[in-house]
Amino acid sequence: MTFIFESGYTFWNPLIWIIVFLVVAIIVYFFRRRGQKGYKKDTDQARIFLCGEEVPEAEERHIRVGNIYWGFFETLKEYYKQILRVHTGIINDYILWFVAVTVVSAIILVIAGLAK
Amino acid sequence: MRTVTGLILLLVLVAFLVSGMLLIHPFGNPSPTDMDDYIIENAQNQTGSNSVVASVVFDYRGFDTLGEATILFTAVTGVLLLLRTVKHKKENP
Amino acid sequence: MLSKIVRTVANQLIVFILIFGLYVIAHGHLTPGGGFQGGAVVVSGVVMLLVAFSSKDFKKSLRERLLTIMESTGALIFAILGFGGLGTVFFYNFLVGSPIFGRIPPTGPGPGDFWTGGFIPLMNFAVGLKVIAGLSAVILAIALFARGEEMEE
Amino acid sequence: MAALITHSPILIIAIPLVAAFLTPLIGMASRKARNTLVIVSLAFVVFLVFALARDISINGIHVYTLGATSPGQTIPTGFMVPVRIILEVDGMSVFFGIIWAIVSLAAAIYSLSHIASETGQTRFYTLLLLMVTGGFGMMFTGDLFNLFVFLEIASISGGALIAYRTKYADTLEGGFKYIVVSAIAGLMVLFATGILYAQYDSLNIATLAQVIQYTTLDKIALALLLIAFAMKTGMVPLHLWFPDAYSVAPASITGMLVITSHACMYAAFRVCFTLYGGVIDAPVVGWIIITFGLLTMFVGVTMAVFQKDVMRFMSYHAISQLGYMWVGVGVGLAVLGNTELLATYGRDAMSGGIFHILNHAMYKPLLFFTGGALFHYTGTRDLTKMGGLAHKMKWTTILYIIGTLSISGIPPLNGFSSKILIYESVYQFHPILTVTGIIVSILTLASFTKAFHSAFMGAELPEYKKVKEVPKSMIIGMVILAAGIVFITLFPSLIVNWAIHPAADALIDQGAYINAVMGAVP
Amino acid sequence: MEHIAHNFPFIASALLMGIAFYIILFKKNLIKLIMGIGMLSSGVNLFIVALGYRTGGNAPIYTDVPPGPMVLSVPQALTLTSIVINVAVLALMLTMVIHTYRHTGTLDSEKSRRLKG
Repeated sequence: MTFIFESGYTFWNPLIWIIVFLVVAIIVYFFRRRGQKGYKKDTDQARIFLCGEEVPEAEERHIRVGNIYWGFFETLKEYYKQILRVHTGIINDYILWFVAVTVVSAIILVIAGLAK
Repeated sequence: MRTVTGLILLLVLVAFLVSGMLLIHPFGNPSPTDMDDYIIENAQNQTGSNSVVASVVFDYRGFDTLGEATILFTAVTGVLLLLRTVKHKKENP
Repeated sequence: MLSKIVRTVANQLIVFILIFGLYVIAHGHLTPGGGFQGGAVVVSGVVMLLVAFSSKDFKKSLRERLLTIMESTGALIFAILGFGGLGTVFFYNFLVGSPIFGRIPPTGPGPGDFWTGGFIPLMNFAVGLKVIAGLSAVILAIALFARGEEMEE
Repeated sequence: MAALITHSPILIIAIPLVAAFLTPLIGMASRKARNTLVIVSLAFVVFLVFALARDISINGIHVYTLGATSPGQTIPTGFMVPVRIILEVDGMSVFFGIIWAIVSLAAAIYSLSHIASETGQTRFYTLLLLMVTGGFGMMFTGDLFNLFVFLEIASISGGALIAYRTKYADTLEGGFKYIVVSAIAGLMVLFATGILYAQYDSLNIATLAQVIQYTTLDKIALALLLIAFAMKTGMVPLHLWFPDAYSVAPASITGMLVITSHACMYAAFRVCFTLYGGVIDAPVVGWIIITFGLLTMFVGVTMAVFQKDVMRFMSYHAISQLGYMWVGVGVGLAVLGNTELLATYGRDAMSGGIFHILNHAMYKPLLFFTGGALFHYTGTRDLTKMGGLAHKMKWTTILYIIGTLSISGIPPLNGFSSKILIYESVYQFHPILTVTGIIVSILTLASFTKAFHSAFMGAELPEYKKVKEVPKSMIIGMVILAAGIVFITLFPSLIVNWAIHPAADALIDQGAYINAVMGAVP
Repeated sequence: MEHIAHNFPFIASALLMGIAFYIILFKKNLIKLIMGIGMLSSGVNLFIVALGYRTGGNAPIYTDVPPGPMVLSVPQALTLTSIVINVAVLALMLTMVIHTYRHTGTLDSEKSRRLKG
């Protein structure tokens, strides 16, 4: 019943990780405790201040999934265009891929057998 | 494009299958046949059935037949599940 | 619903189809055939009636509940016969040498004896029951669904 | 008790089977009795699997001959080859069996309230039990044709269950694609079985492994078997059916389908290591598996980042995680013939891949269950419509965080302990594998953070005012898997020594598998 | 050449499987796809049952059998099992296709598709 994990190259103790996390959490909580005392909920202090602009509603404030990582997809646009051409939802293409991979691997196996 | 690729792959696959079929033992004299000879000799006095096929299906490989009956049961259950009425009925949960 | 001639002939023919199917099921351990084949023969008779008459006429006679019970019973008989040999090994042919279907035929060619085969005839019967119920349920369900109806409970 | 252990391999397969045959009869009477039957039978199966695992860890490979005069008599007296069907359970099989038992029990408990509002529940549970039977049969059998039969059982029941919600069109399409792919894969497996039978007149894996000669026909059969099982597993570029089928199924069934794809992976390993183990051209096949594994990791995760449907997103992550296992075990296969390389890093790579199977089997069904919990009240799988659900679903949020940290390999959670095993051992084989693995891991964390933000964080959306926490039994089903994750996190070395290394050695040691059947040759 | 003549049933099963794969790959109609799968399994069944034939052999049933060799019995059992499995699979597929037609109003595998990407 040892906690230590040894992979043959490295080892660690999950308990140590958990203790580290707890210590960090305690420190964070400590700093949070030393925050502003005069802060009250449900007053104007809690409201969002947007340089005097009026604050949009909740559903407009929420960043939808389509807008996250926009730059990533913009950079890899070519790759995604190519990879999405493969993903036609047609069942016949699925079987075509199966035939292709089977034939290729069979050829590789037979040729490797002949080479020996 | 897709048609050409598919046809080429299909021809290669058929070529593989046919060439493989030419390598199998000649049609009509399988070899080796130890397992089947044992079954044909001993089926009658081990299972008491005159039909060797029946004794293979239900005794020697009876577990396969149980799985086969299970597959039929599965398919029937699936068909009746998919063709069920989606509206709620009170008596059947 | 086909013409009167077809319906009359089907009415007469179904008896022979049923008898032949039951014969194939019963003699599965002596002659070619067995539970699956005999059950398929019987279900072909059901299909003939389904073609001759309309599927509405079957809704009252072949209810889903009855067919489900029949099929589960057949499957359970099969599985329990497998469990019967569990004293030694699962699927051990424990009926060989017992009074029911227990006789051992003389080795070599010969006229078959009906009371042989251990649990093979019983399994044939169970599988036949199962196939008849299951395939008729499938065919009737599809035929009724094609007309936009459901099977009766 | 001793008799129970002796007959446990067949009981583990037959008890869910008989329960499935009984379910329609009992379901007519009362639904409470039906649910009790399902849960009790699966719990008993879990107990039996653990008892069998303990027996195997003590006494070695467990062989059970069906229909013989004694369970251990694999070969008829005075004869050379087995004629009956033999169940052969070694460390690898029982390892998968433990996973399958736990996940199926969790899925059944989860289903109790997940499908409570649907019709046809009796047939749903019947098919669920039949699926459990098929999976156990695939894992425990020692006979090629029997493997095909149980593969078909698992495929047909899975296909019918995917299309369970027939009121949507996409469920039927997903089920149809799944069953077409499964039928063709199964037929190819049957064809390869026929080729092997034609040459060696046997269907038993151990017997074939003893006499196989790797002729051209055997090469064709190996290609057919390997690629057919790989397609059932969801290896790129044969993964296209995978998201279509997994995203539309009920969440509990999706969690079980993950393990059926692992069962097909087990069958592929069994074919490569045991059936062809003595004669296989190990580097070539190993490199084929490694190449497709790298493709699987990368394409899967890049497609996952792109997705907006929560279940499709998790399905693509399942694909990319399967790549780790292919790479880990593929490296072990590539150095199979070379003893000192195998001892240096091959065994560790295989252990990492197999350990990753265990971890993936714990956290991926958990994540699918949380996705189903999101679907349960919001009624949509579209992430763009979700938001601010953490205010209402506290338990779901916590369990989702556990699964996310685990799948993206944040130490000390269990995902990291298997990934580091793979990284460090695979690095000595080829560094590019480790680099790809680390990049894929980073992308995994990024995409799960994105999904977490868009589904749970943010202000409370007005259209989800009425959403509340999911029912008890769904929480219980998820907590079972989360408890497994925490246990593996706390005692990784225990799991590695008791479950992973025996499984890896069972794959490597082909002679023991053969001798367990053929040892009694007169 | 005479080798081809010897193995003609095997080659016939291989060609049958090739035709079935052609149908599966290039026919967009779902019913034709299912027919292709049925043909594929017929090819596999023909192959397996042809494996067990002995020249001049009788059916392996001892009831009033004429003297002579008996053909192998295991391939016949395997074929029986695989035929029943094929029936089950085809029934389920046809059910799903009927439902899909109800929902989408078409049998074309490209027009009736909802899931992609």
